[in-house]
Amino acid sequence: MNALLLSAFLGVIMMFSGILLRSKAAVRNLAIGGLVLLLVVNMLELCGTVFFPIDTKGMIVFDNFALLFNTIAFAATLIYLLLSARDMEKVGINYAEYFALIFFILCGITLTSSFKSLLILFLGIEIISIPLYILTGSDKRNLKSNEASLKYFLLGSFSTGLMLMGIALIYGTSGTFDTTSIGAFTATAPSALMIAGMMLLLFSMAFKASVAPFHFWTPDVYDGAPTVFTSFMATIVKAAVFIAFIRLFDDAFGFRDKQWRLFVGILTVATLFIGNITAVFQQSVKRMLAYSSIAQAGFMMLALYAMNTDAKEGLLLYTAAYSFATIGIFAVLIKMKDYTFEGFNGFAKQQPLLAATTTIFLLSLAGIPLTAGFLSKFYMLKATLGTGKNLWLVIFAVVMAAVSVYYYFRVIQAMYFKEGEGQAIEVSRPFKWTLVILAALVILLGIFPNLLLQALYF
Amino acid sequence: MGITQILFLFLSVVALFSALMVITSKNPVYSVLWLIATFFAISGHYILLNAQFLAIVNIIVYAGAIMVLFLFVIMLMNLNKESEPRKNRWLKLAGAVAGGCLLLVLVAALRDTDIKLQKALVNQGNIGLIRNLGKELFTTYVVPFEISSVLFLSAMIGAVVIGKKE
Amino acid sequence: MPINYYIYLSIALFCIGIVGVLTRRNAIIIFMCIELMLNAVNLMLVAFSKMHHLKAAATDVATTAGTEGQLFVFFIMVVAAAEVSVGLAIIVMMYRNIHSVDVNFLNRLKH
Amino acid sequence: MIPVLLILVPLLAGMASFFLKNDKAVRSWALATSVVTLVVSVLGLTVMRSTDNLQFSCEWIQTIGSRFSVKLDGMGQLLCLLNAVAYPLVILATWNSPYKKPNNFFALMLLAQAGMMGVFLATDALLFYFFWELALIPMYFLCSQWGGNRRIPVTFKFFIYTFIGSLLMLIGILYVYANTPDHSFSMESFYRIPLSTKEQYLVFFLMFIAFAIKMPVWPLHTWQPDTYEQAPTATTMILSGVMVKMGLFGLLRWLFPVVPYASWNYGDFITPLALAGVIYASLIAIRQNDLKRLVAYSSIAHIGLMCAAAFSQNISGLQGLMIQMFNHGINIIGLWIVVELIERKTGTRKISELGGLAQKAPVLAILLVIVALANIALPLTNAFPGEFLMFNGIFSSDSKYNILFIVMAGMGIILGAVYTLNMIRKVFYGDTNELTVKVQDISWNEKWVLFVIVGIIFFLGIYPQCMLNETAPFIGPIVEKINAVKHFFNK
Amino acid sequence: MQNASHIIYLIAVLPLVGFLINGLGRKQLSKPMIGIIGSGVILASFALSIWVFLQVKSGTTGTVHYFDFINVGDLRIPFEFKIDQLSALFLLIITGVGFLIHVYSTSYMQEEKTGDYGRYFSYLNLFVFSMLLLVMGGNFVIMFIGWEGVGLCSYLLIGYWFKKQEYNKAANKAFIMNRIGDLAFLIAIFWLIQKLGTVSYDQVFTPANLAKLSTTDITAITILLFAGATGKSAQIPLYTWLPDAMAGPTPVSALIHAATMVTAGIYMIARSNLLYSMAPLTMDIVAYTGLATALLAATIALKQNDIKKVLAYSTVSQLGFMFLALGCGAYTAAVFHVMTHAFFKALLFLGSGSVIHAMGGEQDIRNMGGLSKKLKITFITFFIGCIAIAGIPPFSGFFSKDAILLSAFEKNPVLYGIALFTALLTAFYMFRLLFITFTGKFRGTHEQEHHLHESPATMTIPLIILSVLSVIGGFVGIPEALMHGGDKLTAFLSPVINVHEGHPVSHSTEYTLMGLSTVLVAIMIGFAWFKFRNYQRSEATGFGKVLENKWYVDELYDKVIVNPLHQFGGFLKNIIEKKVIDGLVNGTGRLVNYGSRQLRLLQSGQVGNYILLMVVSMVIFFVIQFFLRK
Repeated sequence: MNALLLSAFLGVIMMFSGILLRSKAAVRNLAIGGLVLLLVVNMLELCGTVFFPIDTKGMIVFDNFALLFNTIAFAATLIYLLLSARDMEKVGINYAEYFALIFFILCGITLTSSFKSLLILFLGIEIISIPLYILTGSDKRNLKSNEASLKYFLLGSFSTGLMLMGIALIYGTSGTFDTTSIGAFTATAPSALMIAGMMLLLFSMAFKASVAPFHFWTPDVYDGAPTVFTSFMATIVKAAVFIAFIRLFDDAFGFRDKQWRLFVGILTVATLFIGNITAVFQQSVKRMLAYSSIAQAGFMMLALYAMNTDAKEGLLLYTAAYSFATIGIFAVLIKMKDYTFEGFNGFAKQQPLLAATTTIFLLSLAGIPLTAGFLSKFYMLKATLGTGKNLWLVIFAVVMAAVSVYYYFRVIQAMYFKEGEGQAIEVSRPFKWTLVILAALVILLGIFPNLLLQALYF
Repeated sequence: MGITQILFLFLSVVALFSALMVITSKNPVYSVLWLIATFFAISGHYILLNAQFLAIVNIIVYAGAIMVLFLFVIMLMNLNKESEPRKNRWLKLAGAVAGGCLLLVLVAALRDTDIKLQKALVNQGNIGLIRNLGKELFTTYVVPFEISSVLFLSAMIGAVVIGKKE
Repeated sequence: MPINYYIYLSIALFCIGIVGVLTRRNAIIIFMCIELMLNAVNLMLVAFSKMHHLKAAATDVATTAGTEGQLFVFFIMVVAAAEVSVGLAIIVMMYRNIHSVDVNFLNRLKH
Repeated sequence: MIPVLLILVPLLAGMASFFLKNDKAVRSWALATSVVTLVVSVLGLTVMRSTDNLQFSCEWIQTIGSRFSVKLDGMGQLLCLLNAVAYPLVILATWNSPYKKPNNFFALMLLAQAGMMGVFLATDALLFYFFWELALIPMYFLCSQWGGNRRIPVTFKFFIYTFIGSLLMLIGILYVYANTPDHSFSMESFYRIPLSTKEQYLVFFLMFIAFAIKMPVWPLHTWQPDTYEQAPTATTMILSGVMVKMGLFGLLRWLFPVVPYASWNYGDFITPLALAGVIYASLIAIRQNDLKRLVAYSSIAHIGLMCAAAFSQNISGLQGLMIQMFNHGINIIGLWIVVELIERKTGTRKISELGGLAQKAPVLAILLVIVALANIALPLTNAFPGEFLMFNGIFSSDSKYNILFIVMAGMGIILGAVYTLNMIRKVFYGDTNELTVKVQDISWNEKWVLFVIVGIIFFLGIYPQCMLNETAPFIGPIVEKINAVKHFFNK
Repeated sequence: MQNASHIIYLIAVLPLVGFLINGLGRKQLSKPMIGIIGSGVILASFALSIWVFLQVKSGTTGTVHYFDFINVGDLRIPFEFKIDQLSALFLLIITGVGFLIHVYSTSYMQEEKTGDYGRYFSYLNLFVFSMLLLVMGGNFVIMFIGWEGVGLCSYLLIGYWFKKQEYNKAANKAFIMNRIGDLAFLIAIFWLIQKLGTVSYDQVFTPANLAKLSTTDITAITILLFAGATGKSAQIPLYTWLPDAMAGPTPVSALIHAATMVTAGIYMIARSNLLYSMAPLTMDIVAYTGLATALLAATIALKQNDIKKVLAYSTVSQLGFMFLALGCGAYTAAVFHVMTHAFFKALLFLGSGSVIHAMGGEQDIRNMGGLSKKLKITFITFFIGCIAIAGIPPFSGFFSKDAILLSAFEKNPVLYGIALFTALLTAFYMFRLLFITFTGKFRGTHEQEHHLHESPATMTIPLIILSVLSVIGGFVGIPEALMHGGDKLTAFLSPVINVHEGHPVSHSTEYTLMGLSTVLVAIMIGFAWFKFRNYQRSEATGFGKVLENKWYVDELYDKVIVNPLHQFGGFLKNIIEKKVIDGLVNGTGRLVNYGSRQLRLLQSGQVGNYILLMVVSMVIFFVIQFFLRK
């Protein structure tokens, strides 16, 4: 609750800060300060101190799961701002507004992570999406940016339509929007209407989470959007959507898993396959990362497939690991002039420290042990096997993980082993240290995941 | 059959027909007008279902505001029949077939649900009235209502960010 | 009025909307078709709300069951309005740059 | 405490040496560390043998029941020792070979050592997997940073290949874990779990593939010759000397006891593969003109024999395997050192371009001959007892085809003699040519390294019992378990 | 004999010490020093052997157990020495003859550089060491160790002049051929272990254990052992390495052929005679193989012109005789022949060495002739050797060969016939050699001619000693027929070797046989004298050419075994490895790349297509959900 109100409030503040504050640095610091505040407040709530006890008529419930995820999301955003806030200046003139939008998105994230009513889910998703349409198009002179935002907008609102249809059908059978009571209802009476609604919801959520075959927007949008914002939406937003996804299906359709598990399985396989295989041949690192985000989504889908406690824990860990690593890589990528793989040749000579950290992030994404990426994938596999008799799915996932190594390591090879003078990029000392800390965090989570997960068991 | 049935059928036919016209008419301006017609028909349904509030809002917001906005944009770009881009035939066909299939599948799936015998209460029942809705909205649904303000804020900023000249 | 009629009607409208999205290239028209889909949903929601109201009213006359459905419609309209404002802005921006609203021109980003 | 030290010393030292700048300093530092490690492992073998010294365990990831538990038992002992012995030798032997960025090179080497130590020590499946990869990653970087000119694709193939394998193994581990009653990764609960026949087959293949790729067993071996050829020799020594033993070790510790029935049942399926590999590799080695590749293929042949011995699953075979793992490590390192020296002195690895070295470098020649003879298991060299026992094991295994197996394996030793002696003949005997004429004999460090190796060769060749006593108590249980299962399923 | 255990090992260890000293100090020590050390250690162990022999003779035999070599599960292989009549006898032969050869070598190898000189003697010592290990070993594994050891040493010594690649090739050939045999031996050992769980003679050769073995076991084991023996003792089919082994220095040939290596096979079979006596089938195989080898080698020897080659083939042939004897169950006869053969063959080789020495490295007898005038001692001793090998009474060869022929006759007169024929051939080619070399007129170059000289004493004295031995060596085994209790050897060996019970032939027959063989041999010698008295070189033609080319056996082996393997290796290397297996691996990678290239076309960039695909997949899912799955 704290976070919800504060984030909306901060959004408003940032909106005006553009007018009140002259220097961009001031705006940036304000935003960062606000975010720290947000993080603190949210953690306080996690520890049990709620500032504004508001009765939401059970539409929003901030349980540990939600709060823990919010913490992760805020933390990731904080790191993101620390690393890349400066680079937003390059995008356009409306510097303060970007921050405002980001805060609004965070507000939406708090909603999607804690909804108990389809209405809130709907609002949350929209609050996330609409600012994203804008951020995607914020580089107005750039045709790619425009194209990306229009594509995103059209496809996005189409999927919204699907979602609403689904909600309507569900409402038709159950007569309520409250997920828990829907769950209770589905437990007793399955009906074609309900199932159709459920599947429409599945599709629309799959779209938002860029799960194949509803993923088509992802590469284009991530590629077209200004890299700063790609970093944001590829990590934190996607994570939030997944939390919403698993929350929805756990609460509302937990009992009807026979009806959806098969399809989730198909979606998972398709996502893993398309994401990984397509990424192999990419020439631009940015686009490769877009596809890799699809591939990672495929792994997160495993959590949905398994739908047990392991899966939830794992998903939290996964979101953290994935967001941290990807943000790190993007932060370096943003500094680059040339986004192609060749652009990275000889990078290690140019910037040994950045190269080292980037390597750690890539290893984490590839799921190499001692990094958070491994343990999160490990959790996914464990959860999936825990539900029994789906070994082939797991094996497939694992083979695809091996494929993913191929394209992640292309970057490493370029940085370390390929000859090249490397692009001359200037980075500030704080930036470097933030990266190092982030890398350390990734490794720490990779060795002691409990640091994160035990928060669930207060 | 009674007046309500007749009205229902009439409105449905109008809605469907004008909806079809929306997607078939070459000239975008006509499409807009047909869409407005569709909305009117739908509002008619609302009235038939005794949901006056929504009927009004629908007319005002959709037919009134949104569609006019559309109309403005289209005229601003002065799009017309000539400038209207054409999809090639096969893609059109594919699209139509796909949509048709979806329709068939859904209808076939929902043909006999457990609620097929139930009826929607027509032209009575007062939940659709402003008094009731307003009460609900500002008591139970106040939180979502406030939240939607965030939505509008962001939309506003968006419009500014996108629209403002650099 | 049997609920099935409403279901069929709104599904039909919904699918017409989808067909429109699939068959047109004009971004604005596509967007309009999406609005059409939303309206189909609205209609269905209202019908359902009345249905539930009727069901509830059988036991308790003063019930307000079904209100939530209509309020949901209200929220959908709200969101739709917001979307329209942003969407049209984007489309206009697009038009400024390439002087067209043809989505087939959106093909710089692929593969 | 010993096992923790064995892991920590190289790990921390490795981390530290990233930051050393001066070349000599780095080398000395690495050497010192490896010597310390050696001392520790020797201590573990000799004076500090009390169990509380030899094992350590603490909470790690409670939520999924995985503990950080390591133990230095007879099975790991020899390999830890090998690992600890190998490093000083390698570092000394390559003392003069130049590396750019030596600090990174030795840092990664030490990290790899830590990883391998962990593999040999871990008694927790998840931990085992961690170290398994920790050993792999530095190797990848070593090979593709300091290797030959085809290094990048070759090493990458090596990495992907082994990585797929280990991922499958991970699934196997998870599968077993999912069936453990107390949901723990500990070795004990893994050993206790009774899986159905079908599950055993499943797990067997999931895990065996990983080990087979690591060893490597024919036909999963193609990454190996290229990698050995391209990798810097120091790395190759570690790879072939120590790392491939991880696969065999995995068989003994994580496969046979966990899925005894499948392991026993697939013996007749795996053994022919392994032995076919022996003949195959030997025949190819005969035709090799590149010294490194020749040694690589000979290594494949030896590993094939070891794998077959492992699947004989009787005391003799497994005991032979245990000591042979150690001995093969020593011998192959010796061979690599010689190859390295030849290449450094003459600038070529092409056998056809060499000749007459024996006149120019008699010491080198003698040492090579000894190592080579050890490599073909001549009596009174260390390899003989091992191979003797392994052959005996293969022959007395309860397979129907043991005669066939023994003959195939025997082909191996004959062909082994052929290519080894031909190599000696072409490289060292005959008359010198313009390449070899200017060669002078080896320097003190190389000489001493080789002397140490030769010393080990003869000592263990004459008195192998000292090692056999170490491993005996840990081989027995495995065999008993398999026999028990065997009889249970037979009746 | 526990009391002796503390010095028994010295017999073996002394040569080892010599090896180490000479090997490590070969740069520092002077030549005489090296020679003294090298020969000295052998002399010492010879003395010890005599002492041991006396001990044994006085009836104290036994096994000395030092430490556990391998002790795994219920398999225990101790490091133990067994001292009994058989090993004692062999000890004498090995160390004795070995010593003489060492002495001989000291001056024969004079020209070598000091380092090589030291290397040479260290090898010789090592050779003796392994051979001693072989005969003293108390179980089959220790025997195997020595067994491979001698193989190694022969490899080292044959390739002693390692600059010449064909010598090295010969060395490799020797080693690999031996390896093939060794494998069979090894398998036999495993078989024993599997059946009996032990390899110690004392436990294997007990009635209880022997009873455990089924007929198949015994036949298999014995055949495998014999296969091992064929490798080491140069029998068909693995004999081809021995003639090539001439590449080594002549004393080495003497050592390999006379005293040590080749007799290992005989020793092994004699050692396990109990097993063989239980396997009639194997006995036949052994007998026939031996006979065939004897005949084949003899025929080849007829046409050889290299002095050492002739002797080499004669060795093969003689070994064939020994195996014949073994096959006929006359183990004693075989051992007897080993002994006598050691004497006269060593003599002959050293003699030929002295000839070659005199001729300045010339080995082709066609370039010799009339050497008898210049090299008196050599000629006489060589002549004695020839008589001995030809089997003229009362020279040693006569008795041993007679014993063999007799046993053959007892087994089967046909065997006897062929054996006799072979013996005649032996006489013929040996005297051909003698006459061509020493009689007639000199056919070499002039500087060779005036360079001719008698060898120094260190070389001639061993010759003389050996010639004496080959004269009197036979008297230890005088047949019963000639002198009651004359066959001391059999009596001596009886505890180890069970006297075979053939149907004994009457003395009269025995006389006839002896007479027959003697007369025929004499005739043969005469014929040879008549034919080669004054020999003119002539090119061999027709069948002679076949013989000169050793029946083309080497070529056959190359064609049938070596080349195909080589080809196959190439095929594996270039086709299977590169194309098939690696092709598959890399193919997978390429497949992924290709799939990627195709799959990304799905990302067409057209919003319409995206939505269409989405809708289609939705339809499909709905269909599956509602209509396909129930």
